[in-house]
Amino acid sequence: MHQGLKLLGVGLVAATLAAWTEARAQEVKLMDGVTPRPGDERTTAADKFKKNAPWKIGMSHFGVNANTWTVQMAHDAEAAAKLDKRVGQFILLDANISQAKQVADIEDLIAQKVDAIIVTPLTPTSADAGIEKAVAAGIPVIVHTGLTETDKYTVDIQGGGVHFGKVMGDFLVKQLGGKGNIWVLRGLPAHPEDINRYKGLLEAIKGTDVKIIAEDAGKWQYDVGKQVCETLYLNNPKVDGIWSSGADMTRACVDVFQQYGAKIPPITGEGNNGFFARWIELGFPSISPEYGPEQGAAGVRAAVALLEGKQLHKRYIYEPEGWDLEKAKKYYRKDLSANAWFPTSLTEQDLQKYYGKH
Amino acid sequence: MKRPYIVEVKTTEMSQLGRLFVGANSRHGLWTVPLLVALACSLALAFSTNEFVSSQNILNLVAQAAPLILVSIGQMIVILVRGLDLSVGSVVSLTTGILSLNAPVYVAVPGVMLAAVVIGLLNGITVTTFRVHPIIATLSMMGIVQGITMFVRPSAGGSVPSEILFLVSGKLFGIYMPVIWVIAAILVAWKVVHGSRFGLHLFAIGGGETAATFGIAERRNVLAAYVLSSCFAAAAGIFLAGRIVSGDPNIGTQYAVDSITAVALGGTQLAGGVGSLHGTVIGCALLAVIANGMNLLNVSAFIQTIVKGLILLAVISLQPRKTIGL
Amino acid sequence: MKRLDDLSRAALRIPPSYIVLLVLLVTLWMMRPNLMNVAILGTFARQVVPLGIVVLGQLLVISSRSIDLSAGGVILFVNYLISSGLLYEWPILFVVLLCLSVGLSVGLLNGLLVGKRRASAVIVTLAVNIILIGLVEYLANGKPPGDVPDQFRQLYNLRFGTLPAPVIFWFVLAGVMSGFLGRTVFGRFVWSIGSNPISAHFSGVPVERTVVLAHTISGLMSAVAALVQTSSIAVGSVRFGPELVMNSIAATILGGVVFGRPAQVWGPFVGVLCFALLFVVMTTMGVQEPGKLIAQGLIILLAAIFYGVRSKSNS
Amino acid sequence: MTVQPLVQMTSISKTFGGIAALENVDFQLLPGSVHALMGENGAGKSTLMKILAGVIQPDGGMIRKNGQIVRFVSPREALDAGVSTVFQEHSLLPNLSIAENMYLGKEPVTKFGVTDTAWMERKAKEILSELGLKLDPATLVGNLSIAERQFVEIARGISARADVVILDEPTAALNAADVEVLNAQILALTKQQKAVVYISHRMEEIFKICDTITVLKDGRNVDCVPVSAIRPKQLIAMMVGRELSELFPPRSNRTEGEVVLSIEGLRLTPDATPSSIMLRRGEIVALAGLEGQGQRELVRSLVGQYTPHGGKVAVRGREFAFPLSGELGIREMQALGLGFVPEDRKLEGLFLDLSLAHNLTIGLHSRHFELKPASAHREVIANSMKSLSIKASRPSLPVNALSGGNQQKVLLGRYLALGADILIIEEPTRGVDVGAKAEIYKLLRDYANAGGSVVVLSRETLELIGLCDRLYVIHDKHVVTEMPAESATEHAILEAALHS
Repeated sequence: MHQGLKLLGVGLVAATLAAWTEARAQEVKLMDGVTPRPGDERTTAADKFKKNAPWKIGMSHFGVNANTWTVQMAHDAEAAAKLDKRVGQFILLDANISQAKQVADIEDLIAQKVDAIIVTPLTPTSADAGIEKAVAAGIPVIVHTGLTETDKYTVDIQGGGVHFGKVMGDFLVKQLGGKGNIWVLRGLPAHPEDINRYKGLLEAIKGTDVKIIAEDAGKWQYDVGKQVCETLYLNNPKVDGIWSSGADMTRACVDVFQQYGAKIPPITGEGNNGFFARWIELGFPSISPEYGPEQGAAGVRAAVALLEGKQLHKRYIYEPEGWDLEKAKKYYRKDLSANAWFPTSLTEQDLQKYYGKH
Repeated sequence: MKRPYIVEVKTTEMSQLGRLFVGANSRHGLWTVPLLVALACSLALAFSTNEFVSSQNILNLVAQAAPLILVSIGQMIVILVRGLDLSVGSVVSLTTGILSLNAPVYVAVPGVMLAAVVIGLLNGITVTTFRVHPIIATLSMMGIVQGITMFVRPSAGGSVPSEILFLVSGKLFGIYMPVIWVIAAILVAWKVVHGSRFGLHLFAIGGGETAATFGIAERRNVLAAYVLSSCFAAAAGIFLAGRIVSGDPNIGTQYAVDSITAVALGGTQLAGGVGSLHGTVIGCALLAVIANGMNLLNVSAFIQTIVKGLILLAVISLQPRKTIGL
Repeated sequence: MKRLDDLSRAALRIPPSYIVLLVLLVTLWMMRPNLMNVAILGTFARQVVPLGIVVLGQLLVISSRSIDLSAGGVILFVNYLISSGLLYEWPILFVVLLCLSVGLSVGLLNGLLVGKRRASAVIVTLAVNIILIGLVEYLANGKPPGDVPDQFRQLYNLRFGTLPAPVIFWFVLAGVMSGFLGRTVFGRFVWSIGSNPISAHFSGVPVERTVVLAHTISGLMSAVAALVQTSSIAVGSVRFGPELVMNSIAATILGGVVFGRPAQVWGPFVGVLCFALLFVVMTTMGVQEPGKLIAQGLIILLAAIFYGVRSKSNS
Repeated sequence: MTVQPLVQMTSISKTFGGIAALENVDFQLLPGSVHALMGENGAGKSTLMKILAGVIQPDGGMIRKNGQIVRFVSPREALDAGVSTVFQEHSLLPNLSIAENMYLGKEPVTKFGVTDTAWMERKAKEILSELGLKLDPATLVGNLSIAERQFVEIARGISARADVVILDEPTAALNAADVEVLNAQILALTKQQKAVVYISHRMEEIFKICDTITVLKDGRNVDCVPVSAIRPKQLIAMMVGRELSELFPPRSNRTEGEVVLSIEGLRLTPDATPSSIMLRRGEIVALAGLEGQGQRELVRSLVGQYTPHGGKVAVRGREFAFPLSGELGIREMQALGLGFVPEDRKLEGLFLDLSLAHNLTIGLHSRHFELKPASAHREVIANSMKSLSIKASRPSLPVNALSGGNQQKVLLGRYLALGADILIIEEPTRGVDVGAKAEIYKLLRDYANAGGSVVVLSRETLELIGLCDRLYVIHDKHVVTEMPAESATEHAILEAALHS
C-alpha cells in the first residue's frame, strides 16, 4: 500500500515533468522496432545526466553464457560501446544466472562510480534494489531484456515475452482456423521469460477452440526438446500445431517429424540462423517472432544518449511483428553458423569473426 | 557410513613449520593458506583500486558474502561429522518461496524454520537410521525440495513481508543489518561449534569410531547436525528474500556447490573431524573478495570462472590427506 | 536351509534398477500398450545414451570409492572443440581422437590429484569441471560455438534395422566395459578396492594406480558421451545442465553400485534405462517439472534406503 | 572377611564365533587392592575386563558392583557406575586435544554453557604433572608419540573419579622411569580405598605393586592368591603347563638350507637395540614374546607398513635399506616371492562379499598389468580347494558364507597360490576351531617341507613351540634371544622375555 502510494507519487512527478518538457523531446533512435510505449508520456529531463566524455558505462548482464543468444547480446553491447569513441570504458559484469551475484554486480558498479548502468535483470525483482540504489546515487539506469517490478529506472526497453508468445499464439490460431490441438514446448521451468511467453500464448488462444493437449518443459535445449517431442510423437502423433518457446526446441521437433517422415505441422520458431536454415530448406509453416540481440546495442545507445544530455522517453516497447519466411530468407546467412541470431548490429567483420564458417 | 580408506601412515618426522603449514597442530585444518591468499588479494586490491577500501564497497562485500557464510556454516557442521548436505540450495529457494506467499511475518518465518527442521530431520534419519550415503540422501532430498519449491512458487516474484526487507537493508543502532547478520551468525555458530559440548562431540564423531566409547550418542548428534544445516540454509534464504525482495525458485541453485567449495577452501576436511568456523568464514570471504576484486579490476567476465576454478584446485591440492576418495 | 539362504542371497543381489524398470514397463504397458515395441523403446533409449556412457565411467570411479563430477565440463569442452570451427579443416578421425585424448587427459589429471595427491575427489573434480566450463566461456567469447560437421549428425540418425545406432553403440560399449571389468586384471582390482581397500592393499593390488586408471577411463567415457551428445544436438552450446552428472550418480546407485560395492555394468545400465522410461511415463502422464523432480528424488531415495538397510542386515 | 567387594563377577562366560573365550570365570575385587590379572596371551584377561568395562556383553554370568547386580551395555554406563578403563588399544581421538580427550563426554561448562576449556586444561595439566609429564594439554593427541598417548590414556583413566580402575598393559609402551611414576599413582589410588586391576607381563612390576593375583588359563580360573604367598617361578608354572597336544605335525629332519631372508640391524624406534633375524629355506621361524613388544612392527617393516629407523633386509640376496615404500612395499615383496598374510582376516585380509575364487586368485592377478586379461585360474582354484580342503559348495560362494577356519584357509591359499616361497604370517589360527587349526599347521609344515620358508607371529606361545623350528624371542622392540623350538618351553620363553 505504502509502496503503491510512493509509486503513484513518483509517477505524478514524472508525468508533470514529461508534459512540461515534451516539446523539447527529440526522438532518439535506439533500434528498429523499438518505440516509445503508447500511453506513457514520461520522459527524462534533458541534460540531467549530461557529462563530458570519456564515459564509463557499466552493464550487469544476467548471464552471458546462459545460451548463444545471451552471448551475442553481450557482443552487441560491447560492439556498440566500442563504436562510440566517447565511451572510455565499458564494464561488462556477468551474473552467471545468479540473482545474488547480479545484486552484487550492480553494487560493485555503483562502487566504481560508473556514469551509467545498463541492467538486464535475471528475474523481475532480482535487480530492483540495485536499480534503486544506483538511481539514488545519481547514476542513470537503463533496463532491457527482462522485466522489472520497480519503475525507479531511468529508461527501460521492454521486449515483452508476453508479446513474443502472443505473436506465436496468434500465428497458430490463424493457421489452425481457430480450432485444433496443439503441443506446448516450454523453456526453463520457473524462468520468467518462459512464463511470460506462455502467458502470451494463453492470451492468444483465449476464446478460440485451440486446445493444449500436451505440455512439457524442453528447457530451451535441443536434446531435452527432442526427448519431449519424440515422446509426445510416439504417444500420439496427431497434432495440429506446435508452440515452441525457443529455436533449439523447434529444430529438435522438426527433426523428430522428419525422422519419422511425417508432415511437419505449423510450428513456431525464432530469429536464429540455424532455425532459418531448416525453415528455408523444408518450407514448413512457421513464424519467427523477433527478439534481437541488438537490444544489447540499444541499451548502450540509450546510455550514450542520456550522457550526451539528450532527452529520452522513460519507457520503450519492443514489440515488432513476427517474421515470415520471406523476411527470414532475406536475413538468413548461409555463410554463418547456426548460433547467430537476428536482428543484430554486429558489423560484418564481427559477424565473420564470431560466426563465420571457415 | 563406512570409514574412508586409511592406509597406515608412516610416522614421518615433520618440522614444526611444516606442521603449521599443513595445519597438523590443530583440528581446525589448514586455514592459514586461504587467509594469506585472501589478505594478499585484499592488499593488492587496496593498492590497485580506489574503490576497494571504501565503506560502500566493504558493506557490499559483507552483504554479498552473508548468505554464503550462513549456508557454509551449516554445511561445515555436517561435514565435520563426515557428512555432506547437497539439499541446502533448494532449502534456500524454498525459503524465499514460502516467504513470498504474502503471509504475515510471524507465520512465514516460523513456517520456514519448521520446514527446514523437517527437511534436516529427514536427511539425518536417512543417513543415520537407513545408512544411506550422505551424497545420495541429500541429492534425492535436493530434488524433492526443489520440486516442492516449484509448486510453492512456480516463478520468481511475489512480495516479501516488509519486516524482512528491513532485516536486510535497514540499520540497527547505526549498524547496517548485513553486518549484524554476519556477526550474529558467527557468534551463534561459534557457540555451537567451538563453544559447546555438542560442538566438541561433533569433532569427536568426525574423529573416529571410538567416539562411541566415550559415551557420545553418534546418531543423535549427526541428526542435529543435519537439522542445523537446514536451519542455517533457511536463515540464508530469509536474508536473500530480503535482498531480492521476492521469492525465487532457482535462487539457491548455486549454494550447495558454493558452500562445499567455501568450506573446503577454509581447510575443513571432507573426511570429517577437522575444520573450523573461522576457516569457513575465511573461505567465504576469499570467494567474495575474488568475485568483488575481479569486478573492480574489470577482469573479463569470460575468465572469472577459470580463475575461480584454478584457485580452488590450487588450495585443495595444498591439503594433504591420508584417505583416498571423497 | 543352505539352499534357501543362497536363494535369498541371490535375490538380494538383484539391483534395484531391475525392479524399478519392471514397474515402469508395466505402468507404460497399461497406459500405452502401443508404445511397447522395439523401435519405439529403442528411440526412448537413444535419448539417454550420453548419460548411459557417462555412467559406464562413473560406476568404475564410484566403486573405487571416489566420484567424478567433471563429466559436464568435459562434454561442454568437447562440444565446443567440435563446433567452434577451429577444427573444421581436420579429418574427422583426428577430431574424434583429439576429443578422446582431451577426456583422457582430464581423467588422468583427476586421477593423479585424487589417487596420488590424495586430494578430495569431490572438490578436485568439481574444480576441474569449473575450469573446463570457464575455458569454454572464455573461448566462446572470442569464437562462439557454431555448427557441428554433418557426419556426426548422420551417424547419430543411423539405424540398424529398427534399432538406432547410438543405442547399439552404447550397448556394445557397455558390453565391452562389462567384459573389461569381468575379464581383465583391472576389473579384479576395482572389485577388490570396492570390497575392501585395505585387503586390496595387502593382496598386492596397486590401489593408487587403480584409482588413477578408474578416473582416466571415466574421463574417456565423458569424452565419448560428449561425442554422442554433440552429434545429437548438432550444434554448439555454451551451457550444460548439471543434471547429467547428478543423474549419472543416481543411475549408478540405482544399479546397485554404491561407494565401496563391487562394480557391475548391467545394473547401472538398466538404471539409465529407468531414467529414460521414467521420463516417458511422466511425460505421457502429463506430469510437469516439479512432479518429475519429486518423483525422481523419491525413487532414488527409496532405492538407496533399500540398499542401506540391506548392507546393515548383512554386516 | 567382612569387607564388601567392590566388584564381584560370577560365572562369566563368553563365546566368540563358536570358540569359548571365557568359561565360568569368577573374579573379585576388594577396595584398596591392586589386583593382578595374569595369564598367557589369549587366556581371556582382556575379554574379562572388556566385559567389566561394558565394551562387550557376557553370554552368561553376573556382575555385582558394591553388592548390586549391574549390567553395563556401554563403556559410558560402566564409567558412570565407577569403572574406568585404560585399554591396550588406543582409543583416544587424534583430532582432539589432550584435555578434551580426558574430559570428553563429561566436559564441564561455564555458566554461559560454553565448554570450560580453561578448566579442563588446568585440570589436565595438574593430572599430567602428577604423572611427571610436561605436556601442553592443548596439544592434539594426533601429534603425540605412542608413549605419550599411553600416558594420556592412563591419566584419563585415573582422573575419571572411578573407584575401579582397569589398567590393561599400561606399561607396554613405557620405559622404566615412566613405570615408577605410574606406580606412585597406583599407590595413591589404593590409599583412597579404590581398586586397581593390573594386567601386565612384567613380572617385577607385579611383585612390586600388586597384592593379589588371579590367574586365568584358556578362559578358565586357575587360582587366586595373595602375592606374598607365591614366587615368580610358581606363577609362571601356573600360567603355562599345558600338554603339547597332537595338533602339530612332526618336524622333518633336514639339512640346513640356504638363507632366504635376513634382516640386519633393524631398529624399530630411534633408540631401540638393533635386531637381526634370518630365515632359511624349508624352516618355520617364530617371533615369540609378550604382546606389543614389537613383533608386529618388525614384520610390517618388511612390507612398508611400518617405518623403522635404519637397518637393511635381504630377500634371497636382494638387499633393501629400511624403510621400504608404503605403496610399493607389498608389491615389491610379492614379486620377490614373499607373501605377507595380515592378522585381521576381516579388515585386512579377505573381501568378504566377494567370491571364494576372487579371494583365492587376487594375489595372482596383482602380479599382472591392469589391462591383461584375467585368467580364470580354474585349476588353481580347484587345486587350492582340494589341497586346503576348503569346505564350500562352489567357488562362486562369497567368503562370508564360510566358517572362520575355511576363511583362514582361503586367505592362506591366496598366498600359497602365488607360489611365494617365503610367507610372513600374523596369527595363523586366530578365531579358528581346533580341527582347522591342525589342518593349518599341517599345511604350513608341508609347505616348509616342499622348500618354503615361514615366519610366524602369534599370541599363542604353545602354537609357536609346536609349529616352528626356531624361535626368536622379542622384547622391548628387539630380539632378546634365539632358541630351537624343539627344546623350547613356554616357561623358557616367558623367562627369556621377562628377565630382560
